[in-house]
Amino acid sequence: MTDALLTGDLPLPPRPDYLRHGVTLKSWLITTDHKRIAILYAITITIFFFMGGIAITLVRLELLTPNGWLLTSDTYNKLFSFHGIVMVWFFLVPSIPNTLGNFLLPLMIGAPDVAFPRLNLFSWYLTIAAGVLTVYALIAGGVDTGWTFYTPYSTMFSNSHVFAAASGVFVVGFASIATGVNFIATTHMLRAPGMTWFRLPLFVWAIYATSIVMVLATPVLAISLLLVIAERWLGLPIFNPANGGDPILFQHLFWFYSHPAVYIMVLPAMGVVSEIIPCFARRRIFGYDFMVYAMLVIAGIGFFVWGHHMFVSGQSPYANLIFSFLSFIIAVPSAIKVFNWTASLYRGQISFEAPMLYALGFVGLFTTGGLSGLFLASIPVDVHVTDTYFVVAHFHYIMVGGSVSAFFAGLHFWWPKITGKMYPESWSRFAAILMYAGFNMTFLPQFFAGYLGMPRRYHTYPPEFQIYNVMSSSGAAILALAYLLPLGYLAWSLYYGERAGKNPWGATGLEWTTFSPPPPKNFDWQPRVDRGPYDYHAEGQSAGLDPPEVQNARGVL
Amino acid sequence: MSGENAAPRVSARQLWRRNGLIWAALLSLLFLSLGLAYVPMGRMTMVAGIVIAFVKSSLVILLFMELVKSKPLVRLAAFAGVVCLAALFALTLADVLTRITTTQ
Amino acid sequence: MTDTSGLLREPWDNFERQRSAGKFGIWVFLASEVLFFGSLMLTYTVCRIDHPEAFAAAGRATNIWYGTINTAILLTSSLTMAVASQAATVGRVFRRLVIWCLAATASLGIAFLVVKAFEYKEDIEKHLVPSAGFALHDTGAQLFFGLYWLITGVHAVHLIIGIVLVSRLALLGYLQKLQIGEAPEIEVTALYWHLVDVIWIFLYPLIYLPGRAS
Amino acid sequence: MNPVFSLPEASTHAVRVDHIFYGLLVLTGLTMIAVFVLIVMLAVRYRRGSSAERGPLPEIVSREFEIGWTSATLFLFIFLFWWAASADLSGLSAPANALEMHVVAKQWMWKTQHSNGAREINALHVPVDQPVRLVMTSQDVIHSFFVPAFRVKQDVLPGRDTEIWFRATKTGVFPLLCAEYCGTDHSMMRGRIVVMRQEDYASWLDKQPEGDDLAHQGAQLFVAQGCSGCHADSSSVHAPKLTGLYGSTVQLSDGRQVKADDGYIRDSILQPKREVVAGYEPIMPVYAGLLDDGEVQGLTAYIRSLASPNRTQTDGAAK
Repeated sequence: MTDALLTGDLPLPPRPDYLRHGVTLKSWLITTDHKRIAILYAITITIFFFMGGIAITLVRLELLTPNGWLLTSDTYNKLFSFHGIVMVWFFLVPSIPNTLGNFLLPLMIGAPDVAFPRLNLFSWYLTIAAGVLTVYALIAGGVDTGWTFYTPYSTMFSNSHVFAAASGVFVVGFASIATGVNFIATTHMLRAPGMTWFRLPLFVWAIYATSIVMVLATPVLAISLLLVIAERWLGLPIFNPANGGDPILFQHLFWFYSHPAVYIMVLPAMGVVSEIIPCFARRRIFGYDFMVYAMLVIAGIGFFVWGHHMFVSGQSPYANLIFSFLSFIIAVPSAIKVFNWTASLYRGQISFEAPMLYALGFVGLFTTGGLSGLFLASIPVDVHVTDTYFVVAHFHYIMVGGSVSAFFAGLHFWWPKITGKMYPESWSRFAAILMYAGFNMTFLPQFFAGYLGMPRRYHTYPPEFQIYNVMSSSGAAILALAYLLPLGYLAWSLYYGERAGKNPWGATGLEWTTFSPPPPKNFDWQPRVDRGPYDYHAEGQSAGLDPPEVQNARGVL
Repeated sequence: MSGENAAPRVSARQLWRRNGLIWAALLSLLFLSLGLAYVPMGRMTMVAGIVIAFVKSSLVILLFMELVKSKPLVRLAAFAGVVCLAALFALTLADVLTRITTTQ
Repeated sequence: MTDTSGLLREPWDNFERQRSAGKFGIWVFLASEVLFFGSLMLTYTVCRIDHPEAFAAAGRATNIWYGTINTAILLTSSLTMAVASQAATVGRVFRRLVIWCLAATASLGIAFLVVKAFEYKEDIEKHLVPSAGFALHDTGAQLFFGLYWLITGVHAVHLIIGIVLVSRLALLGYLQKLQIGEAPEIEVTALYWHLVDVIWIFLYPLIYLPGRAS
Repeated sequence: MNPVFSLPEASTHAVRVDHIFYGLLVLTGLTMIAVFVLIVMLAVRYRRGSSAERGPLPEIVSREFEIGWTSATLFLFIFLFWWAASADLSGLSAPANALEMHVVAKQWMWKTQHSNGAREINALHVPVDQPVRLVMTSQDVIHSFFVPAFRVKQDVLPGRDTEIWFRATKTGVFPLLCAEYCGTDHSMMRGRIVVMRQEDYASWLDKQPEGDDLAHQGAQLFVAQGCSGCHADSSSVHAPKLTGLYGSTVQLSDGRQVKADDGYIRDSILQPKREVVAGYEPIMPVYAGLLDDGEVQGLTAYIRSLASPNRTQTDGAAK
């Protein structure tokens, strides 16, 4: 084989890529190809994203006036519950790991597929089954417990379809565990020769850390919901205070999962951004090993901070102190990451294509959201702002501002690899800027409303908060447009987009060495790795504009 | 890996003897914990039951499941689960055991 | 060398590596299961801290003989499972032994369920199902039995899954469709089976032993 | 004072919380500006093709930077923890002279009761500059008692008492909100806290309809529920006598010693077998499910009044 062939400049014999390798619906439904499963997931979560989006659109419309004009209280409660349940478990948790992660993890480590391909497909079917249950709960009349399913409301007082919704989440939990097991085994067992742990791209590290959290936290969620189901459906008293049960225990079990779940959502986002910033700044990531440790520490300590959701729940004040302390500690690695992304820009050759704009947007929103987290870790301040719109704003900054921006960043960045087509650049830049602006317009006012004392989950509210809600709702309209735009122009690019080469960004990483779109087995040759990630320039140098190989040669000489 | 014609590394007898011993230990521990449950020792009765359960499960995990012979990676996986569970217990009980029902 | 190419699956190119990935994967899953049952036991622990006397009284109301016999049955099934798994890794020479041990394991699992069914029947007759006519009057005793039914039920579901998996392997082995000696399924299934046993080892003192001394 | 853009600081606690809040606001604001300015500056200066200097990186290697800002943030956050936690601890327990009032939450209303038995719905009148301690419980689901102007919030739980205290510093009417989602009309579960001058509060309380004093209600329940059959001083049944019980230390049959406080009395009524007094048989029937939370509070108040007549006198002094 010649060098030209190795780098793929000469045409290989015609061979269908993964998208055209079998075109029937059946070939998609029984596929074990991780790339096709990623596409299946992408379609699924897009549908759920818009379902959750429609629900919250109605909620935001309703909140335009203080006394309600569109919905009854029950409908309102069911809509925000559905929004929360769908967005958390059927969009955010699977979003980056199951689409981009599924697609890229094997490519990035130079493997032909994930370790257990059939399990991977099974996990998708579980997600679908769970989604059907949850949507059934909506169609049958909805569930009104909020996404948190707090007892004893969910077990004894709610007259809605708690059973269907809780079972839906219970089942999707197992999909999550299956995916986590699969990714952990893949990362350990299928790395290409030479791909040592400290040559892994940060995205792989992020997916790995996320998988650990999925595997160890999700079973506790499953149990907390199983207990709700058992108490509600089988009549077994567990949390019922009349039988001596402890409703707060449910909150412990629930938040043991649901706090780390935030890291399930945000760690992969950090991974995506850590790929994109070096590529468009043409710089090695600043402090690679610290970035790795920071992610592992976040995943680890993430298990010990759940009690900060319960400062006013009647939890013991001593436990409050422990959880407050640990919550402050976990802010350290998050701060490190922000500093490192910023420092990676230093002496770069920065260009501002859409992925970079989305990624920088992520850094901005994540910083804002993360800093507002310091207020919530301080017990006295948290007591005042918890269960108000301050908290709503805080977690939307992290989970929506952060994770969804990063998801779009990654989607644009790897779109040429996934589809073989380029997206339209100016539309995408416009959407990225619009999304950032719309997001801040929506959620910044909520910090103020929350501090001034507007509780969350309020169908009607004291009229003095109207100004903030009107601002928020108008921002949401812009945000909705910014979310719809990519749907349109990305679909357009599938048919009319420019053909993408192997490596349109001049990025490092194994996924860029194979074809776009990749062949069914990812690589036509066995990839070998002999250098670290983000090799955009020689060690100790600043960014240059030459392709990585050239710069590297110069550094060595 | 041994082939079809190669002599097996262990005989069936050895297999039964080694595992049978573990089994005998497990059963004696079972009867020990049954007996101890009837000895009034206050809170220690419960503690004894749990400690014996730990010993029994260690036998099963280490020997039947061959964790002692497993790769460090596998041991790490098992360890991670146990550590995480310990955190769940420790921090939840940190609340439950120190709750102040009333302040004066 | 024995031929393992028939056992090689996508995406592996090396059988040993595929095998150790399977083993590692199941261990990761078992770690997840530890948290699954662990959080049930945490629920039990918290309720028991709140109601020590009621839990003692409720523990006394369980049938210790069924519980002890079932524990012995499961421990024995772990023995046969361990022998099956270890014999299978030694090689094909133990094919008969492996099949017999698998069959014995599955039968012991079924025996456990039969005993459990008798126990459930007795519990129902003694009004130990939490409801209006519940037999015990201490506050908290209903919590004990709520958890009792739930935990033993979830454990039984796990055991049924185990029985299905083990019987399938025994059958495939009997029909010569399983390359005993190389097939990683036996090892992996054995690990799962042992964990279900370990869970029960903890449930035994939690459910059957409280309150016996007083 | 426009309530749209500022929130009154109407309690001593509010001032403390706002100190921390504004401290954090300044700190996080500065950090955010620093990060944003840095990103924008770097992005502009090192845009592709700009003439900014590149070349070999300066000698200071990344490791020193990393260790530097890791430890800086770590120490900063530990300081923040200490600051917030010490404020939290200092406000944890109510002063001994606090007025005790009772709150019962239910879907979807707040029922409050003053020490002399006067009741209110969705409102609570309190005197200014006087610590007030609320003992709260719920009849159904979890609610949360939230007074933004006081910066206080506490979940109200079924089957358990939770407490909160505050010392109002401004007179006026402040919103009371339910902050824990509790079902259909959660957002309608709102009320008013009316802070009055102390003498106004006293006269207001006087004008309230002759609500039975909580302790008197308790005394009636004590007879009506059959408690007096065993626990009255004149009773011949071997049961613990209650005079002087409240606040004393009780020896239990399992060897433990507990203080007879509200929680103990509540548990002893609802779940008598949990903590049996040494020297007595566990013969008392379980009252869980037979008494509602208001009745338990009444009985507790009655038992407390048996402890030291002086104490109830001071509580009822306003009357």
